Amino acid sequence: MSMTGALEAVLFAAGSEGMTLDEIAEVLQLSVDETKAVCQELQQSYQERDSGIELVELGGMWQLVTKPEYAVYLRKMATAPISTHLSHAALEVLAIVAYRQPISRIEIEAIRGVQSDRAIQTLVHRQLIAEVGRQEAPGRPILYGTTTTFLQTFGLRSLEDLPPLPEEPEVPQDLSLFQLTPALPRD
Amino acid sequence: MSMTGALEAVLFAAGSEGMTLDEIAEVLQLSVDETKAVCQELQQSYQERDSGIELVELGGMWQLVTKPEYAVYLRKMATAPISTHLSHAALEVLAIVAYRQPISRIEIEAIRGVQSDRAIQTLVHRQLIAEVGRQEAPGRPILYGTTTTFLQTFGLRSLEDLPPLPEEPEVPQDLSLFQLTPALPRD
Amino acid sequence: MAYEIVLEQFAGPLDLLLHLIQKHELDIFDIPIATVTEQYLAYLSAMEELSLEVASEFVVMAATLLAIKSRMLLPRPSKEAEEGADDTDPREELVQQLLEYQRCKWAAEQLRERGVLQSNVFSRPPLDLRPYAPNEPPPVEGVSLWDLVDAFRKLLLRVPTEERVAEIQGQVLSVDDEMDKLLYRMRILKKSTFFELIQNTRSRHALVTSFLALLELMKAHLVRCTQVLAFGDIQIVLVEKGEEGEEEL
Repeated sequence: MSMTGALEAVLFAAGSEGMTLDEIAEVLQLSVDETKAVCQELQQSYQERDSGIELVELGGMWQLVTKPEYAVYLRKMATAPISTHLSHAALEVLAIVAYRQPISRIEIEAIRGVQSDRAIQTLVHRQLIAEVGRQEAPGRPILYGTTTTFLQTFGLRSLEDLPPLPEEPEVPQDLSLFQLTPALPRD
Repeated sequence: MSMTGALEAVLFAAGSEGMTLDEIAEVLQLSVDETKAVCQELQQSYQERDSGIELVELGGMWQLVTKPEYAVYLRKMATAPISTHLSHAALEVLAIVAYRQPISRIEIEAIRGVQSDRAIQTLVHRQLIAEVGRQEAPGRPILYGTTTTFLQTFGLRSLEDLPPLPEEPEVPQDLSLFQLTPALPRD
Repeated sequence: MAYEIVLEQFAGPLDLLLHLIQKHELDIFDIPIATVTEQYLAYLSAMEELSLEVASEFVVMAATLLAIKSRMLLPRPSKEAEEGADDTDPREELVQQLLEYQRCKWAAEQLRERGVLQSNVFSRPPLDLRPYAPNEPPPVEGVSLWDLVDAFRKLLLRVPTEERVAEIQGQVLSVDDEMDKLLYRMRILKKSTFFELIQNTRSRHALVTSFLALLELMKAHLVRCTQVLAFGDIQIVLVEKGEEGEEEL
């Protein structure tokens, strides 16, 4: 364990938003001055070795980004043949956003039961959903909603044209638990 | 510029769901074998220095993650990973599916001695298990198997990484139960 | 005491049995069935006293244990007398089940530990690669509005029922009440078959409660059960205790 290691882990997990020195200091339990020194140390170490990422300060936010010289590979990733259809996961997320917007990533994941950041990223990339605001909650999570492209893709004049959802699947009221599940194979 | 640097940049951009060797090879324009060698080189370099991140292979996907020893700092941030907490019952069902797949609900219940439909439903929702087929039996019962999400959630490269079960017939008569089952949380 | 919490931890009857076997350091391959049955029944009644719901599986296991116990009491046919006769240990099947369940518990614990380790590992959301894409992505094709609705409908099916909103009508059946009812009927009938006694029972939950109540009555020596034929109907006889029974009639 080292402080630069801790800083790297923290900034890595923080994602594209970056963190202020104050926030980092809080997490690492260091003074702001000490934090700044650790940041510079990490910056230095990225420069010295063949890393693909580096630490930059942009508008007061410290964040990890890929080094510019590797942009060629990211371009390759971005232009990797995009299929014209959507994955099952993406379709599911899109359905949730369409019917439950505005909605945050956490809420989407709670409904689906699984991590959904990749599917969300795909949909943002395909311009079917977009950030429509921020939730008043810790970390101010992004709220997603559908876009005009979404309406066009599905031939809708407005969101009101979305077909009404079937009611929650009916649970037969008077069915006892034992009738629902057949007896266990026992002697 | 170096291939490990390029790999680091690419995997950094891919984030939480990682990439298959084939996908990486495509982006880096290398053969799969060369790609694998670069992956191992990067893994090595993370081990040798005080980095906060490392490269792991989970369920066939290569991805960058933070090193476990820094979890203490990351817990203070809002971006906690999706909770893996599962009930006793769900863990038992998951263990049975993992080791005995493909398996039907009835067979799971025969091993556990209790109804397990709720636990199965939870696991299906969390996409830790999924329908993998139907049994050729009356009612064509659903057969369950584990998913890639299962491997990723439990840090496994493949099902072969599962610890081998203690064998059954060779259990020596005088082996006490306590040797067979390590530290159960019981009085 | 931590009694309650411990009771609630049992994932099922096999779990409870394993616990008893471990607690008393018994040999799983040579289970003293009478002792274990007694302890098992004691746990069930403790659960009842604490008003914990006893799942039907626990009761089924109680019956299985009692059946094994009675088979153990039968004289074993001598080996010369009946060749190839069924002289397997009546406990064999249960032992196999316990061993398999024990492996299941071991595996579940392995998974739990791995899950804990893995929860110490964090990732990051994928980078927004739009700035690197020179052109607009091609429009999405091949998905209709119905695919979208269908995706949502299937999703709802996958969400566990307890997370959906549904009204469940509860009916609390207490073993104590059921004991009173059975005793009342027995005082009228004096003698009954199990089937007769419980004929008004409509659900399995109620059936289980009746059965538990009957066991309790037997334990309290208020009724006596006899079975004339193997697999025949069980005769239940009220144990007369002076006049109190008569007075209430």
